[in-house]
Amino acid sequence: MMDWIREFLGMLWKTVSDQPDPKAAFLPLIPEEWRSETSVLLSIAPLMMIFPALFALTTVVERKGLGRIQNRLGPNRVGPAGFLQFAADGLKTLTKEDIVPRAADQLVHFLAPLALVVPVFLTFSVLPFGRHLVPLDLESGLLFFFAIGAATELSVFMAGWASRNKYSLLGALRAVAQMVSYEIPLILSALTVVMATGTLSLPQIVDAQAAGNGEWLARWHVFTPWGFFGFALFLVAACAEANRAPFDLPEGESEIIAGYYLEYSGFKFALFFLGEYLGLFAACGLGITLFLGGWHAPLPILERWIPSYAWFFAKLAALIGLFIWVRGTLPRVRMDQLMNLAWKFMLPLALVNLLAVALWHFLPNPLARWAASSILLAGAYVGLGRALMPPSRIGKRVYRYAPQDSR
Amino acid sequence: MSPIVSWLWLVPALPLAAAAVLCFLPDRLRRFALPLAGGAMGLGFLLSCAALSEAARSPSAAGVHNFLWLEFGGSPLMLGWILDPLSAAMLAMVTFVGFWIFVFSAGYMAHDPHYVRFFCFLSLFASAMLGVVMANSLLLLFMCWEVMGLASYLLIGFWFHKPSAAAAAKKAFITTRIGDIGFLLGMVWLYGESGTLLFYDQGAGCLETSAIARMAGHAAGAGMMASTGISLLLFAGAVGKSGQIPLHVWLPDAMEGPTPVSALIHAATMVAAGVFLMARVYPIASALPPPPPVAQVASVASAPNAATPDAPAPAASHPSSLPSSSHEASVSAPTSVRSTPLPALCLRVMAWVGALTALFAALTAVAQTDIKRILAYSTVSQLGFMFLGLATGGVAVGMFHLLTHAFFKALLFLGAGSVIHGCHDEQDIRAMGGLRRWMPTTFVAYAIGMMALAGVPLFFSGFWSKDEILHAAALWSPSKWPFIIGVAAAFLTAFYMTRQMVYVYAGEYRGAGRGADGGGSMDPHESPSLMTIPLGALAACAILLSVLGTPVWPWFHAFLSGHAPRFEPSISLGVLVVMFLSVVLTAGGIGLGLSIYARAPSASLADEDPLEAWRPGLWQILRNRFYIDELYESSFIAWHAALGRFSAWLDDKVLGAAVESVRLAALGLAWAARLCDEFAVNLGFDEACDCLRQAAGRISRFHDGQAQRYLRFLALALSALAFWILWK
Amino acid sequence: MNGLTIILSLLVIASALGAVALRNLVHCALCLMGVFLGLAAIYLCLDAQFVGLVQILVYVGAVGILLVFAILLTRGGGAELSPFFSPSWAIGAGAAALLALIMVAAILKTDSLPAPDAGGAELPTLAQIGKRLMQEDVIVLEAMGLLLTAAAVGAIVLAMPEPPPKKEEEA
Amino acid sequence: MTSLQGFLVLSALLFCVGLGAVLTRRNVILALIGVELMLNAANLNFIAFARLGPHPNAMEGWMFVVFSIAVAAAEAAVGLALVIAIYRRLRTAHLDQMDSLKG
Repeated sequence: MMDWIREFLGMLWKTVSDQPDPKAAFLPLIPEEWRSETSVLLSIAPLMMIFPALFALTTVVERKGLGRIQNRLGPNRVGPAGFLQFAADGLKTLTKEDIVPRAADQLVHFLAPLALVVPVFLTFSVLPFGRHLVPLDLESGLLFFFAIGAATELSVFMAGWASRNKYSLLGALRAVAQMVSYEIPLILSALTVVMATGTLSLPQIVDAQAAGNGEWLARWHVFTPWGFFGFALFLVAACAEANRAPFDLPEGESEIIAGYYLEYSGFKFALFFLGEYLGLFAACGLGITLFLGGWHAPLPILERWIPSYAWFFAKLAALIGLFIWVRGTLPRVRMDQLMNLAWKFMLPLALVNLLAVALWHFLPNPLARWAASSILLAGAYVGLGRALMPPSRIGKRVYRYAPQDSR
Repeated sequence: MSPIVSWLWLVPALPLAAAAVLCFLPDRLRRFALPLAGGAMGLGFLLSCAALSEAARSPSAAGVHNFLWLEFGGSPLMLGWILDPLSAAMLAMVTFVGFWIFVFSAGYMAHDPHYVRFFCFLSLFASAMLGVVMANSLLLLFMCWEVMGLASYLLIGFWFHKPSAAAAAKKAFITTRIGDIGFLLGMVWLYGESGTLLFYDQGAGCLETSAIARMAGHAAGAGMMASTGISLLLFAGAVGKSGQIPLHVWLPDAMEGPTPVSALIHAATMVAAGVFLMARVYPIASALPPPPPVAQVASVASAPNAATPDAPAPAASHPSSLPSSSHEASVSAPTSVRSTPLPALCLRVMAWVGALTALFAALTAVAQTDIKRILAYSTVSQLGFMFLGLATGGVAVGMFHLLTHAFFKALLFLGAGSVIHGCHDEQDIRAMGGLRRWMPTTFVAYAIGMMALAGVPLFFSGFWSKDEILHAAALWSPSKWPFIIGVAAAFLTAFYMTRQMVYVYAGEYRGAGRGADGGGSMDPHESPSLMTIPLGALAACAILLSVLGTPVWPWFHAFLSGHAPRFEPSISLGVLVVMFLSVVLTAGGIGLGLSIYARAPSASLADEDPLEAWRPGLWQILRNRFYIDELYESSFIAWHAALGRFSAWLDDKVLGAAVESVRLAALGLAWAARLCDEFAVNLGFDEACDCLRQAAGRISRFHDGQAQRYLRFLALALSALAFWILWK
Repeated sequence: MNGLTIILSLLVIASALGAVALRNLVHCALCLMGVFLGLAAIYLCLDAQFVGLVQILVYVGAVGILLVFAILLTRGGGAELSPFFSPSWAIGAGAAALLALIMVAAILKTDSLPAPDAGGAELPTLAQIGKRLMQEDVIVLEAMGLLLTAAAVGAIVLAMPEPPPKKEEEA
Repeated sequence: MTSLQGFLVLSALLFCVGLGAVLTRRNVILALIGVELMLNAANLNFIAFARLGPHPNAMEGWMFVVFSIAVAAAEAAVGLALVIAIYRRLRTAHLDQMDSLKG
């Protein structure tokens, strides 16, 4: 028993101190037939604990941040400076009545939140959180991520359709259309990294962004023209995939009340909420992995002193902060603007970005490939932007009904 | 080869380019037409002057530039251009006269709605003429010759809305075509004989000694050598182009075109192209067969005065060489080339045709009243003189008259144009009169031209050139008649020109009452300076050119024959005699004219001509141009029409009947086929169709549009198939 | 076939029966998604990682969404009142069952199936599949791209609302 | 029963279930669902033979499935667009009412 405790603590220490293969010493203590299941459980449990906790923390931080942006205080009553607000909210949702409309399709209505949360948790399993913290090192991890992510659309539809409510259905269809549309630029922008690194495995992609021998700066993909563009496209598309402002039309309180989870209450609603935020975290984690060097520090020296997972979570926090900022700043777009942005602007730009990364790959001279891909992308950006800009109708203000000389 | 030769192609190319540009020039840019066309001609003139000086520096060395045009199978077809004294002199003349006529046209045609088109055609013509002049290939010459014919057609018919102009254009085109058939045949024959159409090609050209000797030695039948036949055929082309008897009929009618056209094409350049052609191919035309073996010469030479074309003779082509050889009539020495120098057959034909044309046209001109027609017949007559000179005196004699004539005849035509312009498009000389006071500049220029044409001695170029022709004709051994005819024609020339001068410029203005339907002054007026300046320039040339061809300093002859001119202060007696004779002739002609017409200038339009009063019958004959047109009308054209009618009859009655019978047969067959179709095939087919339709109706019940039913049958069949395959 | 694949197979068959037999079209579509997911899991069990993930991405993410959209656009979302089996459906069902019987019997009876590899042969890696797609089968890949583009354009054209009929046709 | 036979039986049953849907259901979309089931059954055959056949390192089976999935996607897109177009015109999605091609 003492061995168990000692090795378990040792495993924790190895994890925290960024050492290779933390489970190596602990697993032999487990009986043979349970060993693989235990290994899986040991990998899953931290995910199941850390990310919901992060979700809880994020809700409070978001509310407080939005409050600051909107020049008010935000939650400040529960706990120190209101930071225990999430506990109060959680208790509230757990104890609320679970209302199911009489006309609803009971089974589907019940399954929908589960169908959202389970795939979202699955997506975390392929992300490399640290130097040795990869729950599932799949050969085609990126494909796994997108395949599982695509399944969430089905849950949204299920929720909207099973509620037998026209607002729910409209919200669900909007959400599905939006997610299908933005999945394309999302995948295409991620494809640039695949073209550059030649692998679908996320740990290998992270390895490709490590600093070379004697280099002082990491080779994050975001530091290349195509990577910068790809990252920008990825962020916008991820924002839309997660149905966050300014792309939160599916929820659109002012039009369709709350969209597809209008008829959900209590814990099911909390699950939807959780699923959305976890989806956002997963997308951010993928963006970090693909473009921001994963768990690599910007300067290789720093990796020696600060553990790798700290870098990952620092980047994650920064991106979450960015999304909160965006939500507090930008107004919601219209449906046609949303679709135009996806199909007329981001899709062509993502295709041009693929061309740019091909140029980058095939031009040997660093200066030439910088210049070529930068010019290509800037040209495409400016050209597309100009072509899509609606003709300006800004003129002198005209008072149509007020008398002109009302002095 | 000097660089000027390789750039010589620019001379025709510039007007061609100008024509191409003018072709697309809209009418509102008409002010650019003259600068374009005239500029191209002016540049061409400068280039020609450079070429002329180049040729004058070394007259004996012709510069040639040949290039491959295309290949027929294995035989290459070469084109090329040449710079020799002949072409250089012609180039300078054509560009100079052309330039001034272009300037004149700008004034004359100023109010024409198709001004730009006119300049386009003129430039096209100039380009073709220059091409003819500098061609070193008979083929290129022929091509340019035909383009020239086309341009002439277009310009004669420039006012195509006038039926007479359209008819004249057609007549000119068709008549010259008759001659061109001869030209084409001659060219083909020449190609067959010599294997090349290049004139000079470093010893291999068709005008060089080896080819000439071959052609002159090749008998073609009917007692002719090949060279004789070829040159006669080429002469047919020249006759057509230069309006000689019997193909002269188109030239007077061609005066329907605008007057600058008459000046440029039908006086100065194009009609002279025939003369130029014969001058160019003179080596062929004058070629004589090679001497027979010596033994035969003795036997032949024993027959005096036998007109044997076999007799060898030096190419007697220069008047200065004639006096020394002409009177040595019969020599029996067998060793040297001595005999009566009977010229080649072609030259003899040329001499006769030229002389007859000169007299005939001069006679006709006497009785004409249209100012341009008189000049046109005069042109025909002078062209006859040129051929006479060419045949009797050689290239230099004919060409010198060609050049001088070009200048003074262009001057006369332009003067006539000025008069017509000033008299509001009046062409009848009886309706003019007294214009000396109204148009003094034109009068002076016209008078200079008239004196040059009539051969007023010493100061006018026409005197010297015509004098040379008469001199050469006088020394011509085969016959004296061409000389006599030429003398008569020269006399008549002075006479009819005097008549015209008196009618137009003396007396009172008789046209005041005519055509005064519009308002405004109908008085004649002097032409604008745009028209009088060319008159002045050409008049100056008409005088100055005489310097080049006097017997004392025959620069032009020396130039053409390729040796340095030398000063000859002593003039032989024969020359003096002929000169005196021509002075007498000119004085007689002018005096006669003055005595008849100037003593009592006709006062009104209706007055009959004094000659008409004297001999009405003769006058009628002359007035109607010896009824040649009518003769053609009643002979060739009537025969042609009869042939046409016969063909129509054949087509209508014989062939038509055959076609009709075929049609009827086909109709009958079709009727039978229809019967068969309707009563045999259709009934059976209908029956079959009905059966088919009923059967299909029954079958189609299975086809009820229920896709699933089809699929079920398919699935059952699939099951059966699987069963059969797996457990057979 | 181990326990996991047997369970998955039963799940797949059950979902498939649900997909063809349920009254509500949306339920059918959701059952079909179950079939797709189950098959993807079977593919993963058969070491066909790439194909399994592509199966989920394409079938669940794209075809399934298209299906539910089509169902909603043809007013098929509610329970159907009219009979949902076509007339004389028994023949069809009988034919299908007969075929199933024949095929299953044939599969169980045959002895000409190839023997499985004794083990040791390397399974193709993802990189090999990628090279194969991009080098040997690149023509097929391009043709597929062309086909998909044509299908997308064709689908858009087909599903576009028709222009309003002209006046003459109404008259 | 070998494992290959097991998958083949699964594939055959899946195929026949799909066939049954095509043959019996009135709704066009159900027919399309049946077609998808049949395609998936074929895919399963490919995978099973590729993995459990004598040459698991050959890639033909995998390639076939990848392309077959792409073709199925195209088929579904065009097929469903046709369904929508027909529904717009005939106001029905029932196969037995789409019989304007009857003889």
